[in-house]
Amino acid sequence: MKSRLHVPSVPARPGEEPDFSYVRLSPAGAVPRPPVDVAVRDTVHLAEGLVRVLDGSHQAVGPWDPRLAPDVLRTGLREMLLTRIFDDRMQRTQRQGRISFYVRSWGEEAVSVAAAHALRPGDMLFPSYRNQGLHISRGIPLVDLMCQLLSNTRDMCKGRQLPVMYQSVPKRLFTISGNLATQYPQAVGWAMAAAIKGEDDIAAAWIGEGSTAAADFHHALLFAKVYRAPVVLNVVNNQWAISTFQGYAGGEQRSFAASGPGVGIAGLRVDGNDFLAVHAATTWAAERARAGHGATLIEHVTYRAGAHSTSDDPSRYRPKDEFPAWPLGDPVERLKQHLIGLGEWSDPRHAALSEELEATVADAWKQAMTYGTLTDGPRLDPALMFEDVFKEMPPHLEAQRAELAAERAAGAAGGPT
Amino acid sequence: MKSRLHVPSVPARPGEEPDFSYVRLSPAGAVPRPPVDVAVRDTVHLAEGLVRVLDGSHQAVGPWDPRLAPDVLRTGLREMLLTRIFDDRMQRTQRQGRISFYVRSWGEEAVSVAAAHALRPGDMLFPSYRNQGLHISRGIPLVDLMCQLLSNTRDMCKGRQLPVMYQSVPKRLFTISGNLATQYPQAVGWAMAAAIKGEDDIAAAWIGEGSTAAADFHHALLFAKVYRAPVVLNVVNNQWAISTFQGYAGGEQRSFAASGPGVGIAGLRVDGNDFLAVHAATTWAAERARAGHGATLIEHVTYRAGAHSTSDDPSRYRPKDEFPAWPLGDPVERLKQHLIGLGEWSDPRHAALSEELEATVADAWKQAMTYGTLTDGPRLDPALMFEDVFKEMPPHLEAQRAELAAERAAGAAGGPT
Amino acid sequence: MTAMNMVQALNSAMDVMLARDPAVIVLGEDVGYFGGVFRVTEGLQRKYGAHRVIDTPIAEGGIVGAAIGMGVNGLRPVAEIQFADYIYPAYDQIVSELARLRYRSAAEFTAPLTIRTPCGGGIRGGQTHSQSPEGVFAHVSGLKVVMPSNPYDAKGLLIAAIEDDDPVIFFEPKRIYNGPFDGDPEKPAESWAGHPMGEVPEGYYSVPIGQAAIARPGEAVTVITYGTMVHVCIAAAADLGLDAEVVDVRSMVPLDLDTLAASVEKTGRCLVVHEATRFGGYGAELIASIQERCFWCLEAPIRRVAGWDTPYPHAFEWEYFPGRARVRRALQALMQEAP
Amino acid sequence: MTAMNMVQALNSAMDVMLARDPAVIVLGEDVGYFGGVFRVTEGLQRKYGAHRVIDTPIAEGGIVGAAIGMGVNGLRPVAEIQFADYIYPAYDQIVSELARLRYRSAAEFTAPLTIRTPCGGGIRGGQTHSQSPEGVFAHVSGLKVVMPSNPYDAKGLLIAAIEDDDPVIFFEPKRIYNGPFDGDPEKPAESWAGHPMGEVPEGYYSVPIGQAAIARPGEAVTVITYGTMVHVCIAAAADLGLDAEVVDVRSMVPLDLDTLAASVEKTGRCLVVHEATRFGGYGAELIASIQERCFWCLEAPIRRVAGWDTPYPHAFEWEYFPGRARVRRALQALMQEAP
Ligand SMILES: Cc1ncc(C[n+]2csc(CCOP(=O)(O)OP(=O)(O)O)c2C)c(N)n1
Ligand SMILES: Cc1ncc(C[n+]2csc(CCOP(=O)(O)OP(=O)(O)O)c2C)c(N)n1
Ligand SMILES: [Mg+2]
Ligand SMILES: [Mg+2]
Repeated sequence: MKSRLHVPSVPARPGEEPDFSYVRLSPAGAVPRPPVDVAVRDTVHLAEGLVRVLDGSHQAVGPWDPRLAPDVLRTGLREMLLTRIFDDRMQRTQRQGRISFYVRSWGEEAVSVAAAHALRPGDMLFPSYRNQGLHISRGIPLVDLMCQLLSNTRDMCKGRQLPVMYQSVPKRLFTISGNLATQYPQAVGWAMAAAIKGEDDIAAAWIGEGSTAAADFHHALLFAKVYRAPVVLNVVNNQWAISTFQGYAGGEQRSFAASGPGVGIAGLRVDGNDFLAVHAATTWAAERARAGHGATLIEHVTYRAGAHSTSDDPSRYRPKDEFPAWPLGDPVERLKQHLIGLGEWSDPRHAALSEELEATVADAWKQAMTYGTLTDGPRLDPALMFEDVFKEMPPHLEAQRAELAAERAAGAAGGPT
Repeated sequence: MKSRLHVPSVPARPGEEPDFSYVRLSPAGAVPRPPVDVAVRDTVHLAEGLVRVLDGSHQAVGPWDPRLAPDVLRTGLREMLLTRIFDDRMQRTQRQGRISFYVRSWGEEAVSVAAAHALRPGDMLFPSYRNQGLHISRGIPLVDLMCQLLSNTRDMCKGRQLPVMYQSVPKRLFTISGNLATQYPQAVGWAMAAAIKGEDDIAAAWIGEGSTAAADFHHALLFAKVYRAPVVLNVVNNQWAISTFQGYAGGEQRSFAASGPGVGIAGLRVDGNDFLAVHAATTWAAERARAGHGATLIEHVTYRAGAHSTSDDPSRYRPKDEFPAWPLGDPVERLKQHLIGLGEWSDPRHAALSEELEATVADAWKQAMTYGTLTDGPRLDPALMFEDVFKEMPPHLEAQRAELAAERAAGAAGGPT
Repeated sequence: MTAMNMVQALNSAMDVMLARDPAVIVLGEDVGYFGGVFRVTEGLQRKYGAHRVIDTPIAEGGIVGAAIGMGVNGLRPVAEIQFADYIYPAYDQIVSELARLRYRSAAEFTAPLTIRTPCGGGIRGGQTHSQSPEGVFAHVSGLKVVMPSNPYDAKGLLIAAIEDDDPVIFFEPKRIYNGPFDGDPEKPAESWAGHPMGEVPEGYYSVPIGQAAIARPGEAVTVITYGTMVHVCIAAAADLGLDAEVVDVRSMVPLDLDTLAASVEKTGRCLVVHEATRFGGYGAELIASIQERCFWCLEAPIRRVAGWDTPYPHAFEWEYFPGRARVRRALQALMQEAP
Repeated sequence: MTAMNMVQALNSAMDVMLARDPAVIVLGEDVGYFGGVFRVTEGLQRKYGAHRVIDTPIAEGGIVGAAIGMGVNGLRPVAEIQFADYIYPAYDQIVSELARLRYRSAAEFTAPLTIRTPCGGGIRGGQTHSQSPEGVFAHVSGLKVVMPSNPYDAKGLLIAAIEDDDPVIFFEPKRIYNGPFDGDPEKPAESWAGHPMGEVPEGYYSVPIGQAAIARPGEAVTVITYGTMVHVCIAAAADLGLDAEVVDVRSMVPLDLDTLAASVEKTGRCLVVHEATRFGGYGAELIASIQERCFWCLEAPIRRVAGWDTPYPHAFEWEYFPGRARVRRALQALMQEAP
């Protein structure tokens, strides 16, 4: 009895050489840029190709070049670098036991930061847990992010969420869910509401390629198609979903962007480590949405350079040091070299910037710690636990709150509650 | 404040002229037939085109002609006609109050009957509620179907299911669910198991175009793609889902078959009222699956000629008499004319066949009624209600069964229980 | 005041709210042009337009997911799930997202959704058109759960639900859409006209969520129930000439335990009745809460009448349904019970 | 016999069954090459191949849907849902299909699935890694629902579940994967080695589904609980020097009411304890059933200790968790209770 069940192949396992030959590339500038009202079926090849702007020598080429001012590029570089430094610092902090959990976006900074710049401040963002660049680009103070990570007295979520599940109403960053993909149809519904109200703001959402397997991905694409919702739907294909290679999400010999035209919305496959390409693709999709031509599914081809989270050890399932072999490089390095090539940046300026940002992060961390940690006070009042289940507290929760208060009053004497 | 929410247009509402200009047609014979191991991306145009064999003069043309022997065609015609006559009779029976509910497949007979002939007896079928042709072609006795409709003492479901939810283990017809689309991933799982066991049987499943919106549709396609499951996935696009036009399922300027290549499986769009085309497409997909090249999504373009079910009145939401205007005609009539054109059939033979089948159905009905109806005995023992919840009855169900027995014993005296 | 059946009352509630508040929208399968398979949304699309009364794809999870996003963006969606039996594909969005959005975001993001869905049996609908899944929602912190038993409450509670800033799962016992039902399937159908709760104001009013109602005052025994079973229980008590107090829970979450307990403290005996399957059902919570609160007043154990613990069996509907005779037997047994 | 922790015991159960029965397969997210995020399937793919220990897409509904089809085609799938908090996308396939397949098809089609899923809190997992949703499965007719509290039962019950021809939802209290937990988060972690139930045979054996266990015999009061809370309750009773009988439910469906009732009839007092939120939880059914059966023996109302009726709050885990002090307080109050 022999199995003929096909199981997707994984290019390289621990101990083997990294092998990225499966990644279908096209040269920078090779993919045409159609007008934003192009018919969906004419995006099939865009969904299979790879929109790239930066070429091998870090020059911007081709029709997708967004021609951004050097100042914009420098801001983008700064925010990507800040994201990376913030990530590194928080990772180390978790290792030291100061926070319970962390998720880095190492290697994927362009996906978030470039998109944030291509969208308008009024556009509503529905991030996944690996989009800290969105929060940083939108100007959420680092201290606020850190206080969330610490679940301390200034935690924007009042201690209710795991680290990394940030949010901001004024900056239009939707509360992150620990359940994968659920925010995707919500983003589409948000966009439908904008259309119903006749408002110009659009929505944008992000999920990992692994999460495209979830039902909500399908619902989102379908509703976006049916109602032509003004939304930009991003799939961050960083090749891995914890230990599971993207082939198990349907990525074998197929692009994730192809789901767009499959369902009837535009699709774009983009070099996710190319700040300019991500910016250009997002701009195109946002214009398309705002002009009433509907949604675009953008696949950002990138690589998860680090572990899935602080609970994960990728050396168990993939070769160490794959990142240097990743054919699309490092987004920070590529934008830096582009700016240097333009004469708008230099190694010394970069080193100074790094130093400045390290200091910024360190200062923020010091400040955040003064508002408490999970283990050291001050702490949020545990009675907060009973609030916001409903707008007004019903009697059974009032009773439970009283019970806890009595327990804590009594427990001052005894052991743990 | 003006809404810019796009809502799919519906071509004609009650009182308006039927308008089928939205149906994208291609002439019979125009679509090429690639080898069954064709790459998925090379099926994109097949998913957008329309596989047709019978031309305007009912002749079989082009590469998809399955070249079936006249005997096979006559059997197909007979089964389609039997399906239609059975449907009509059961519909009338429901009107007379003998059964509680019925669903006809009027106008869609080819979708089921031709597929049944293209598959092998060992292949496992996962029908929807509108595929009675599968049951008839596989030779389930009409009396058995009727006993199910009557929930009588010979009901194959022991009274547990609504009418139409047939099943057969020996004939490999999976139990039908009242929940839309749930059988789709199950069919894929069945096929995966066949592959795991190294068996050659494949699975085939059917759902309506409206049901492609369900999460299970997406799960099924994805799992079929990832594991290259040997399964034929059929979407019966009969234009309507109760009152909801197919545009609301994503059919606006898009084929449902396109979801196949979108996810990474082959796609075919087929004239569902063309017995030969359905046969050919199913054969192609089954060969592809059996040879280990994976699943195919086949969209059958057809028209729901009747009401959704006996609970529905389509004159509330679409023009009466659309069916005569339907550009793909009537599957029974088309196969009949084809056979006549071949010199293998005639109007008098057809009339005689109709008469014979009417008598067959009438006889079966008489026999079925002797096993009881919902209102007249004999009835199934209500204690059966407690069986098969689990393989062995746990104590709490035994207690409930005893309670009902006591109640019924006592109730002999009193009113309804 | 006009005589309305429950369908008309629910329709009127949405009509009133669509007119009062431009943020209110209605969405669901077949709800638009067609007006819903039970006609509950009849005429609303014609009146308010296809951008406010929206036909949707057959994707319950998508409907709720999109509606949450709409709620976050300032709308007040009223989503219809065609049958409660089809609500499970939306369970994740309801449980993981809708119920917890306010909580996890420290009240910064909220989605004031109402999810209407017809539930319950007695209509020959078989296992996929007869279920009563309120129990699997009532257990989820963050959801309000409501079920009216008459047109007046239906309209008033639906308006309250739409105005509520918390998510409300609104169950509609479809067996009594057109008239009260005393449990006897052989009797000619009754109409709401003439029933005191069939008199419904045409305009705006609301019935507060969180309050039970005394459907029939009495002294001898407390019957706690809701939906269709309110009428069956009143009929069963009448059959026995028993002075039962029938309490209509109406709001399953938040539960008006005070009203329930007051009745049980008065009568000393309590029967809990619902259509939903018995094991682990909502009735278990009623019993648990009441015995915790009223133990010392109880003169007998609290008894339950509920659907048997099987799927809803098409052919045995009237042996399955917790009808009048079953309630009568339980009441008789309960009244006789002594140590 | 070997000392095993619960992870190893569960792994051993699957290992034994994969070896014994070629129809057994394992599937789920990260279960294959990686061996599962909790390492419960470690080494199984290497041993049995990628066609029997299958990594899947992140689609819980798809996993269960496909597994049902596999079950219909003669396999015995053991599906892992990575966290019980992520089981809801599969709720429709579980409730509408898996639970009812045998019934609706008059036992002609069946799918003998086991769905394993880690549940419960106490691991700083926040609201999406800490839930205890057993109640919304126990209410669904047609599902067996099981939760072990120690390695011996874990292996024996998992083997029984895999062999069972009915679907089993198998909850694994992850807080005690590596050692028993008495409710004190400050104490150094204990290991299963040395614990009597940490001694596990290496080969085949099974623990029948449908039987409760007396985790600690006693005469003064009955504590009914399951999973992690078994250990917390034993510790709380010990703190008080109270001769409590701690009953480990183990099998939530079918429920071994006889064992529970016998204990309550003996002690006259009963406390029900679980981590899941209180309102409408599984504990309500325990209370309802026991008061129905044992009313005349009860010397006090049955009390509950459970999770508060809120989502699981990350920062307040130890104020939320029904820990030892809370159980102690409840026991003390219960022992003092008199009219
Ligand atoms: C519904 C659900 N199932 C499973 C998980 C557990 N889980 C958390 S992250 C993750 C992998 C996600 O991978 P991907 O979508 O590719 O995103 P990435 O982490 O690569 O950014 C899984 C399986 C979850 N959070 N939610
Ligand atoms: C999950 C679910 N949602 C809703 C329904 C109610 N319903 C029954 S049939 C139907 C329309 C299905 O349309 P389609 O899939 O196109 O199949 P057709 O009836 O046209 O053959 C609907 C909405 C259901 N049975 N299951
Ligand atoms: Mg990923
Ligand atoms: Mg249809």
